[in-house]
Amino acid sequence: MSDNGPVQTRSPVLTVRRVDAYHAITVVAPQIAERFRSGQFLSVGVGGEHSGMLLRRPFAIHDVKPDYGGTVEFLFAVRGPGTAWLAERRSQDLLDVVGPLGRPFPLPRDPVNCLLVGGGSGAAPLFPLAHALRRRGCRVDFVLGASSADRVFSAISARRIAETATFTTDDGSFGVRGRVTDALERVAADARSDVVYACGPMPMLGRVAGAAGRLDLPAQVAVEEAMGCGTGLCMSCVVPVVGEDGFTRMARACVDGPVFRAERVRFDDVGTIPFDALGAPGWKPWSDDPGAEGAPEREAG
Amino acid sequence: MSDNGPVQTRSPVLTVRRVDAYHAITVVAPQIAERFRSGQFLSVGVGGEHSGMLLRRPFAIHDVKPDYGGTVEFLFAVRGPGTAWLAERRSQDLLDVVGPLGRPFPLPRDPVNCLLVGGGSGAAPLFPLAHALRRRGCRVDFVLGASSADRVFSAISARRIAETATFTTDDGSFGVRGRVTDALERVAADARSDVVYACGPMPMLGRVAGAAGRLDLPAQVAVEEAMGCGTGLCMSCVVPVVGEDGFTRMARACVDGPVFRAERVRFDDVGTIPFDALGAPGWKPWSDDPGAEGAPEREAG
Amino acid sequence: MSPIPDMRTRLAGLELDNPIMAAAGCAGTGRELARFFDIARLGAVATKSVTLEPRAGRPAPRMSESPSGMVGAVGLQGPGIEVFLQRDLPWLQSQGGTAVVSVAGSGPDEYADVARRLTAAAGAAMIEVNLSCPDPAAQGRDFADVPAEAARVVRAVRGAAEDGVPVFAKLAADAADPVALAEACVEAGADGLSMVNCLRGMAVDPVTLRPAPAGGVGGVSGPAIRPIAVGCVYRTRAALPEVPLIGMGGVQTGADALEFLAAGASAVAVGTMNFADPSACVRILRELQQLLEERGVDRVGDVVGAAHRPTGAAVPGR
Amino acid sequence: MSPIPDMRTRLAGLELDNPIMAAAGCAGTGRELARFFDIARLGAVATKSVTLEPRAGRPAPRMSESPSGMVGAVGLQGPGIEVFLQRDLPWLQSQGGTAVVSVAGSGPDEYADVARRLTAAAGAAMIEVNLSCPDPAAQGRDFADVPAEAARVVRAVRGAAEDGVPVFAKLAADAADPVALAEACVEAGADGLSMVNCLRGMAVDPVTLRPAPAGGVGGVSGPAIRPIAVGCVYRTRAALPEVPLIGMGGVQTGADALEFLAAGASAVAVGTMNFADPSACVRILRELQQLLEERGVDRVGDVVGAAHRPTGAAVPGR
Ligand SMILES: Cc1cc2nc3c(=O)[nH]c(=O)nc-3n(C[C@H](O)[C@H](O)[C@H](O)COP(=O)(O)OP(=O)(O)OC[C@H]3O[C@@H](n4cnc5c(N)ncnc54)[C@H](O)[C@@H]3O)c2cc1C
Ligand SMILES: Cc1cc2nc3c(=O)[nH]c(=O)nc-3n(C[C@H](O)[C@H](O)[C@H](O)COP(=O)(O)OP(=O)(O)OC[C@H]3O[C@@H](n4cnc5c(N)ncnc54)[C@H](O)[C@@H]3O)c2cc1C
Ligand SMILES: Cc1cc2nc3c(=O)[nH]c(=O)nc-3n(C[C@H](O)[C@H](O)[C@H](O)COP(=O)(O)O)c2cc1C
Ligand SMILES: Cc1cc2nc3c(=O)[nH]c(=O)nc-3n(C[C@H](O)[C@H](O)[C@H](O)COP(=O)(O)O)c2cc1C
Ligand code: FES
Ligand code: FES
Repeated sequence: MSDNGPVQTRSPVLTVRRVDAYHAITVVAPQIAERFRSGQFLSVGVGGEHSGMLLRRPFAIHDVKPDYGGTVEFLFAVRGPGTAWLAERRSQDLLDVVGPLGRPFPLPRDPVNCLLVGGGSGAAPLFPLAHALRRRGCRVDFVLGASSADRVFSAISARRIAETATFTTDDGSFGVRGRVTDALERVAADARSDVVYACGPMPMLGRVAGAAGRLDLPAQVAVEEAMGCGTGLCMSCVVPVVGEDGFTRMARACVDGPVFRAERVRFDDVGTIPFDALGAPGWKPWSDDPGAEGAPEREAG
Repeated sequence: MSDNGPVQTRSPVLTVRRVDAYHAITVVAPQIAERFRSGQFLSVGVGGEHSGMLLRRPFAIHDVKPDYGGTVEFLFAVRGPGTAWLAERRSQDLLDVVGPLGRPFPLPRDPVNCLLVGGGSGAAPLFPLAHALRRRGCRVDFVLGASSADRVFSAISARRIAETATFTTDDGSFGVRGRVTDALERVAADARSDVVYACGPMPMLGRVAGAAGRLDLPAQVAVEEAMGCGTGLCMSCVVPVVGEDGFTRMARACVDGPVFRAERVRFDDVGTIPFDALGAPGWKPWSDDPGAEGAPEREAG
Repeated sequence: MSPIPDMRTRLAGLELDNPIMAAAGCAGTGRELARFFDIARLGAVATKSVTLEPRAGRPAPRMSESPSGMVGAVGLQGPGIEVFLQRDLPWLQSQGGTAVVSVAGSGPDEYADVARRLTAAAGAAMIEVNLSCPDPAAQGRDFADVPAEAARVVRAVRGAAEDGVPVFAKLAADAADPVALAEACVEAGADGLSMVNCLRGMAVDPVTLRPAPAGGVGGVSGPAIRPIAVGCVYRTRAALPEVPLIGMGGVQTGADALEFLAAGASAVAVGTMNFADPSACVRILRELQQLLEERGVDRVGDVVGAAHRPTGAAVPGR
Repeated sequence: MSPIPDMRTRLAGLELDNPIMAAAGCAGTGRELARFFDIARLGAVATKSVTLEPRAGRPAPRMSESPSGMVGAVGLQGPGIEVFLQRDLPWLQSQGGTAVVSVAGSGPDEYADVARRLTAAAGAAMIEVNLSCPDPAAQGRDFADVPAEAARVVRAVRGAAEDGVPVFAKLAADAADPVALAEACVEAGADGLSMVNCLRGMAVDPVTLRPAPAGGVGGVSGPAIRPIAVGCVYRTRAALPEVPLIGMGGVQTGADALEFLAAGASAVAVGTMNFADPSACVRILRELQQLLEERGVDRVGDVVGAAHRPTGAAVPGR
């Protein structure tokens, strides 16, 4: 309906490639390409027409190109039956794709220094972000981590786009042995970073948020919470997030996120309903005036 | 387990062809090819690994060849989602196939004159039968009917194999306008037929059985009843059949058939439980001697 | 060429433009679907069940996929009736949507309180009473599990609701005896019935061997439950032919909607399939209309309950 | 390398070589499956429910496919106890199969009569009481719908059965309250419980707009119902931790079998999937064994009920 909202398309697959431990699928989807802003994701129906797998699979948009009117690429690791099915797609197959979904990364007005931190396949959205930042004259530095060398994401493009690119692996098979947060503070100091962007698994984001807090740097994180619909309908992807009014709400990662200001996300309470969250069991309305309860823009999606 | 029982295979598709209104799929399945006798069928899993379509689809085996160790061909019309999925298969795809299933046509010991009567896609099993009969020195005559010209099955091979081939269509678009039974008596007389073999929809088989009875010809019919498993487990494919002992039982088309002696099948009662069937509501045991109730070989599958 | 069928349908006093609705809790506030199509095209939009106070719901993960379905445990997360009346209901009305407001609570009083505030604010075309909420009086059971408890809730809501606004009781398929439950609700004043809500179920995570969703109780929905839901509608229609029914449970295509209509529903709601296909509701409406057109059916009402005709009776439109 | 896990499991007095069984009514007489594998490899084979007299069952078509499941209405077609004892049971024994004989009837007396003849003939390793049979005393209801009626049947069978032969009551998932039903059956003498039987449901044929299967009542089975079945097993195990359970409903893979074990079943039966894949039982057994091996589980018994461990407790084999 709205011109910058998501669209649903039956998109032909252009290419399916192996990239180390990942598969990369590019689909022709001009309307998604044209609307896309970095940080947004898409969702794909899996299993074909009479599939017993009902739920769409969400993937970060990794690249957008103008070819064929507009193409969109996503990368994924085979995890379960849905991604296994996707890995078997071939050129010209049609995919049911909805996108772009979610709130994008906010971009700085000024050409500041940006530190981009990613873990595993979670690094995907950082690449279009890096390009967008570079177009605005920002300095970009990468810190990318993974469990092992073949799960480090697009090391070469990271090196090409960024001023510096630092890699960490749990097993030391590539770059520095350790976690991204071990490298983060040093790189931030060297690069004189002004802002941090991060995406990856929740625990990593929690550590990045902590580090950014200690360095007093604003940070934007893109979270990955299991999703049922990706469009804000099913309420399955909730994360405890502190609103402008100081109250914690169970926010939907798919429409209220996936990008949040890092200090707003209560990482330690992910997977729980914090006792002081709005409407938690035992929670009491704090005012008789319904207006006071607010209806923050974010919750409305 | 037993060497001539059915096997389950993951068979590569060799070819998918359009034949008039039908699709023909040939799979490489040496064990099925080697066991096959005409009148038997196979069943195919549809929809892929995470399919919401659980039940296998049964198809008559139309042709068996020695290439690649043994190939098997079946033909089908797209009717619902299962056959639509099959029509989209491509060479080298793997199909989950079980076969050969069911009791084959009994072949005459002597080189007698055989009249083969088929309706629509139901004619498929008559072609391997015709070859088997010819190898035994039998004379073969065909009567094939269908709703319209493009649904007449393999007219050319019928002409090639048989002494005579007569075609009927409901709309007169090919051969004689009318039903196969309209042509049957004339052809049987001309060809001095000794025995009738028929397959096709139930109402047609009922009419063929009637005609054969009037002509005093023995007839074998291969029935098509909706099947849940094809292997005798689910009891969904039952047809009222009169046993040697004169009692009607609900026989399973998949293992007790699909081939039955025509006069044994109670065509008028298909889709019902005849009141005098063994164990019908109100039915009373006719003897205290359990042996008398029989346990005819057929029921045991 | 067959004429375009008349898609209007009646639910007690309420006339809908067409029989396709979005099911409660599966359509967000309406805004989320409105990004994909004009929600005024639907017969109605049922809201997420509204409670008196805000509710935070259950902890994530709340969902696990099952064959042709899913198991969910959201726990009625929502902003509470006041924010709903201030923010969500006016928005639905501004879009020309027909709002079926689903209400929930922890006892007849809370249900009635919500209904009363709805009445005061106006704007609800129908009130749907979600009886699949835990009854604090009956340990571990929902109101829908005990016909007498369900009836108390329905009576309270009917008493509090505006006169002209139909009150529909929403039933569970895993009720002791769906027909007895239906009868109790109708006797208590329900103008019609919505069926079915999710069935109780759960998965066990194959790695952690823990219940999923956490806690061991979720609701199973989606095409997997469709034959169970169609059966409930059919049996209820047979027992209570005069009571209008909204059928739901796994509707995925226009043919599925037709199944529910033939079984006896006057309208059909689409739930889980909205998650899989955000345009599901309008696609299903289009498919249904086309099916009726192909059959030569003049009015959608002609197929309602068609599966109950005596054997040998004419098939509508044939 | 992990050692091969000990797959033996106990069901009351009965020890099975492994926990994978073929479910009643889904394995023919055993002969049909024996064409695909050696049935002695299964923990047990449950027979089609045996009645006193032969039964012709319901008219065809008896089946309709549903999303990830099917709706069936066979109506207990079978040859009656005498032919069963003369022809089918001896054959099962000759193959080295462990026979769980499912019994059915139209009242406690008929059930007991069947059990008595079984006892006289010997050869049944267990008797499973199929309670999802219409109770002529309660119009339109099954024995399983009314705990007191179910208990009467169980008591009659337990009284008639041989002492050393365990009697398991087979429950429906759409019972009023599965746990209350389970308790009534155990109190009446059931040594264990099998769950679940098919759920009531139906489809409407999209062309004829008639109920399918005919009559409007069928049973829904297959993976579609798995979360509902797992939920029943989990809740029953929580309420009756000492009672051995046979879990079933939509088991398709070894991981599904593990789900049922973790929820609290000591054995797992495979029904509808035998239709889709005639080697399903042995494939599932192989997959289960491999999963346990990968986890480093020594005995299959170690995972039984694992989903009930308190949060934070160790995962078996991890
Ligand atoms: C916003 C977002 C962006 C993502 N981007 C990427 C990406 O770029 N590359 C990539 O490899 N993966 C990404 N993921 C994770 C990806 O969605 C899952 O790996 C995928 O859904 C697994 O599906 P499956 O059928 O293979 O696995 P299964 O585990 O069998 O899936 C079963 C169900 O769980 C859900 N699920 C399982 N894991 C996840 C998860 N981590 N996140 C969300 N849902 C999950 C599935 O969607 C499905 O509904 C992203 C997830 C989110 C929420
Ligand atoms: C012994 C036997 C041999 C057959 N041989 C052929 C053949 O050679 N060529 C051919 O085109 N068709 C044949 N059929 C019919 C064929 O099996 C059906 O057309 C097919 O199963 C339809 O599947 P679907 O998913 O496309 O249709 P749907 O109607 O959507 O199928 C839904 C369900 O109904 C069952 N079903 C529907 N129609 C039939 C039917 N006529 N017979 C059995 N089951 C049915 C399907 O198996 C499935 O379980 C044969 C049937 C039998 C029993
Ligand atoms: C995630 C989710 C949330 C739901 N929330 C509600 C709710 O708030 N109120 C209600 O009455 N039903 C609720 N339902 C039930 C649906 O309205 C519907 O009755 C049920 O899901 C069956 O239909 P379906 O198979 O089309 O989803 C919910 C269902 C799901 C899956
Ligand atoms: C065709 C069919 C016939 C069945 N017959 C019986 C039966 O005779 N006795 C019985 O106790 N259960 C019977 N059942 C129920 C199954 O044993 C099983 O409980 C149920 O189907 C759920 O398991 P599943 O999903 O693996 O099939 C039957 C099920 C089907 C599908
Ligand atoms: S995934 Fe459904 S609301 Fe976010
Ligand atoms: S199709 Fe299952 S018994 Fe014949």
